[in-house]
Amino acid sequence: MATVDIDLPHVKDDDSHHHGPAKGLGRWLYTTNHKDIGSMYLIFSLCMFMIGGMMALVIRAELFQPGLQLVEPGFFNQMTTMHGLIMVFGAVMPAFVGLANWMVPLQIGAPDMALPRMNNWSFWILPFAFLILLSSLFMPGGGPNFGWTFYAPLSTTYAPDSVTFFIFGVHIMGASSIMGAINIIATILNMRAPGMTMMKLPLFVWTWLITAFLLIAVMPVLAGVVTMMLMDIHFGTSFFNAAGGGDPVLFQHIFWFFGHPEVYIMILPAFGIISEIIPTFARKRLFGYSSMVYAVASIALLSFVVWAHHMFTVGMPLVGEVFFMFATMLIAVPTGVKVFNWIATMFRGSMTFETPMLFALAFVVLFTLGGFSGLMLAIAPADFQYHDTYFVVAHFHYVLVPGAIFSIMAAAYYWLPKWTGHVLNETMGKTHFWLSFVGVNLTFFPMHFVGLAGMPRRIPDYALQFADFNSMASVGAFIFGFSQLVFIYNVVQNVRAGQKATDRVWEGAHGLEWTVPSPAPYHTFSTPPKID
Amino acid sequence: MTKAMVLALSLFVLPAKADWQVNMTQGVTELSREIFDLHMLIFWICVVIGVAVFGVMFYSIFKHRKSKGAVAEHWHENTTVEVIWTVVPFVILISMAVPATATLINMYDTSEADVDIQVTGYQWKWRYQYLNEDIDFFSNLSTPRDEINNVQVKNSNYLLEVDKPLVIPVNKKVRFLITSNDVIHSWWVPNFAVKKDAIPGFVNESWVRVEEPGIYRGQCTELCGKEHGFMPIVVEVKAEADYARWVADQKAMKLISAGAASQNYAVADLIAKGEGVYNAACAGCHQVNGQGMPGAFPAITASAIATGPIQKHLDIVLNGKAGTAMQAFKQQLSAVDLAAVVTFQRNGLGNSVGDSIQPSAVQQ
Amino acid sequence: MKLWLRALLSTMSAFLGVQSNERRERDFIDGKFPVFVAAGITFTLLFLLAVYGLVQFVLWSVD
Amino acid sequence: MQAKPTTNRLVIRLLAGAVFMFGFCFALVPLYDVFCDITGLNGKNFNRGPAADTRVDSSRTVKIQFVTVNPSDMPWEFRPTVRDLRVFPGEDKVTSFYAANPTGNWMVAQAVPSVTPFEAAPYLNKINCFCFDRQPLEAGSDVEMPLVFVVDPDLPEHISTITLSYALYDITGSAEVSKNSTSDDKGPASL
Repeated sequence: MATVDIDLPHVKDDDSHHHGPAKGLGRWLYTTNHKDIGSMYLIFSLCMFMIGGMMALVIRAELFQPGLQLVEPGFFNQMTTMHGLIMVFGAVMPAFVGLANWMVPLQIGAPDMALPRMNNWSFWILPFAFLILLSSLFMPGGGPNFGWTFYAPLSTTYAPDSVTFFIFGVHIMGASSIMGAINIIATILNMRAPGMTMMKLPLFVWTWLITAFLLIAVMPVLAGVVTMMLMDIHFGTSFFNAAGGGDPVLFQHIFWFFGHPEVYIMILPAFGIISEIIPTFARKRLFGYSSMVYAVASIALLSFVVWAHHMFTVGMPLVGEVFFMFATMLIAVPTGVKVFNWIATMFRGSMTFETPMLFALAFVVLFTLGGFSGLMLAIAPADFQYHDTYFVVAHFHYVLVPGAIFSIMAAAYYWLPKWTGHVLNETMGKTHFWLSFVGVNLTFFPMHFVGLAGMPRRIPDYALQFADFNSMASVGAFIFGFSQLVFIYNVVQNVRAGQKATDRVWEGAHGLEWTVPSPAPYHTFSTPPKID
Repeated sequence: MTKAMVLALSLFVLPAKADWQVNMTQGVTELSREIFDLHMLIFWICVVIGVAVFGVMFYSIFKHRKSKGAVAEHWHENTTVEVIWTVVPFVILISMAVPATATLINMYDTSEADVDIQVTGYQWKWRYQYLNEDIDFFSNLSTPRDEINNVQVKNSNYLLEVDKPLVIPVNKKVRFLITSNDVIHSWWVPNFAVKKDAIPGFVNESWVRVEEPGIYRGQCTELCGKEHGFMPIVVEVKAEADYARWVADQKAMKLISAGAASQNYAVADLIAKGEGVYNAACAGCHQVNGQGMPGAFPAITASAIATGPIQKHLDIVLNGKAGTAMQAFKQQLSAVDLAAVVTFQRNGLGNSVGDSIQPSAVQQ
Repeated sequence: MKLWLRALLSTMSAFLGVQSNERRERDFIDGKFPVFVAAGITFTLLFLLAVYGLVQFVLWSVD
Repeated sequence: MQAKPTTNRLVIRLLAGAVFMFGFCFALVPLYDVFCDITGLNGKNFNRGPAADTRVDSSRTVKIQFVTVNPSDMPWEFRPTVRDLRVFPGEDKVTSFYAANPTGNWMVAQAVPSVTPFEAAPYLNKINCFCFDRQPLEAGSDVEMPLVFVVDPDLPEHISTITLSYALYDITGSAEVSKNSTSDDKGPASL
């Protein structure tokens, strides 16, 4: 994550009469500059990552030993639910939108985003959405306690009164994502510099373009299902209430129709980031650029036909189970194959291992590990033993923490010198990497074992045979949690005082963003760059 | 590689001692062994692919480093290689899909069952109704609250023990009709490889044919509220003769408890018995000390109902209160237990109303 | 008609995740965006029907 | 930075796409009912009224089991009078369900049917069922509610047992149910 200092020094840029950033708070409130908005998204995402992380530590602290020590089961459920919601909608997605805001205009030679005012608005409604969500923790009856997947009827008839705040929070987050997606599509399609044809778009831009289409197709479905919940709770309809002719399984189908494309929304931008970083440090062009672009597009389309592999045990006719098993296994091919592209890029390259490359390599290894456990989960009969156990928790944490989070860390270490003009401290970066690497594996690898041994998900207390691996996971969680402070200290310390960054920053770097001075002037590409 | 990973990898094949169990249970039914074999087959395929892929990667990381003078080459596309590394995983997937489909088809076997049991999920307990016989009982967590709150030492079956386990015959096809009373639960016994969601308003079907008598434990696996982690499943598989004797005992006990309801009990006995019933059925929400939880569950101590007219107190225990978490306990507790717990609530937990109620009065 | 066929072909290869560079350049030069969207959606439906047909065949061949 | 005309056109089209998907989400509800009707997903079955063909297949019998579920806030006593029946496919059968209202006030209930195994759901035709409309019961009174059904003869061979379950829900408070209007009006349309 990037922490850009509040009063960035007045930047000399070519036409100096041009007004620089306004002074004081007004600058951040009224900014329509894609760099400021990108920084705000990234700082917001870092704060949410910390809040979500603290909730994770509460969960792991309770699960350190059998028996209820710290929190009472009702509050424990609120922590698991809020941890999920904040990490998914507050840490990962805004971080990717922040990176897109910063890098897409720089990489396609555009002066700014297509709709700057909407860009400002889609950021500024996010803090209020999460204020609404987090404030429900302090309301009588407590915050949302029905899991981040908020299955009905637990989230409708049996929910605490604060569920309406949860619903409005989700509405606003959805609106912010849709506006962000529209902005990115308009920028990429309409504002490329002359000569920057669609064929030459960097892969980060391609993955974000496809992710934006996914967002526009899927966030309204989330808004729809949450509106149906609102109508069930307050206006006496019964979409999900069996008494009035509704069906709780209908909720699960609609939620996961949104849910599976959503997990692709959280990983495709990571594919883009890794495809930018590995070629730079391997000093070799990305292997099979065309295959990557076509595969990412097909993954986006195919992600709409596999949703029910989250529901193998809900009771489906045999035809349904076999169909979704086959479909899920088939789309694992174009997704998994992308790992080979990265390895082929490294093969016979000339590699150096600065911090961004370390995070990228850890992404390739550990994300693939998560992909393997995902493939095991796709086998429907075996899923009857895995479903809703800690094996599933281990799976999605392996694809999300060493997956999405490590790719965001790699992007921060990789592009921060361009944003701030100062290079982060390399030893602190490596310390942060190795602590995070050990922490992530020590936390989530034992979860495979307790999951296979039979420990269900979302329980505040467990039987004695799961005790040892759980205590190991809790120790790992605290290591991983506190190692993020090393990152924050590194950023805060070196944003201004760090060693000056050259324009190219990394020796193997290609791309339009590196032709701009570091730190990137407040207004770049006012006159479109010439692209050979 | 941290100690945990080295240890885990070495133990991964053999299911190790209980507290270091790293792998899925093989289970006691033909289906659970089939699923275990499927799990291990796909696990080993993933390990082989992983070793191959990461081998190439680490070789490249080690060999093609700038510090060792490697100079980057300029090829960046080779369609034939890409086609190969797409078709090979495709073929591997087919080899996985065939046995998986076969197992899945076996699981959807709709042949005639010998025993039909309706499993109903309640908020935070299971109810078992034998459709062929007239047996119907609730199965509550029996781990004492003191063990959960770390006052007492935890016994070996901590959180996996119930007061009345489900009893089924061995080598017989037992069919479960799984449904729910309030929210979605999920009925899972790892040793049977049976897991089915219990959905309110609808019935799901599952079956098992157990090959070895014994006691098998499982847990609710779908988030269902506050006590989701505290509603275990215990199934006792008995030999044919023992099962028949158990069914006869159940029927006999039903008569005895019917008779017991007509006797009169001393108030002191009612209070003593009532405290046990209170801790099992009511302490989950109203807490052991009767203070309840402000904003969520009302207190019993000095409550208007518990100190008011006894008939209203009995009515709310019998029929519950619509729209709140207070359930109807009429079907869940016997007449004797109901009389005992009402009497206890009126004369214990800081209340001393002084009146009591007999089981026979409860039945009107 | 030729453009439509080429769009279908390259969408099929996209579903495999493999595409050659020169075929991609030709697609981007003379290919029209809505044609590719239509090809993509028809291919997803084809994929759906193909897998459904495969499932019916597998289940039919068993009992 | 005024957006260029093509950008405006593109943004409007994208917004229309988002609104379309929002509508699609609500369209999933009726789509789901149609899908359930075809596949018998979740044991729902909507076919009611006399079955088309009347041939009786007396070569095999199918065991029909009756199961009842009382959701937590439903104090009524509710059970099938007959536990299970052996029927020939194609033969009309009658059975009944006993319901009693022990509470002190007038109540209305709605029964929700569910069939398992799901594969059998499209083959169980309910000619007349108490779940078609609301069931009012005076305080303290009880009633036997009829059910007439027939199993479709082309029920797949491998299905030997069908379980028909009813969950009885208290709808006294929810719908605009008044004391005199319940006798003639129909239950919620979709059931």
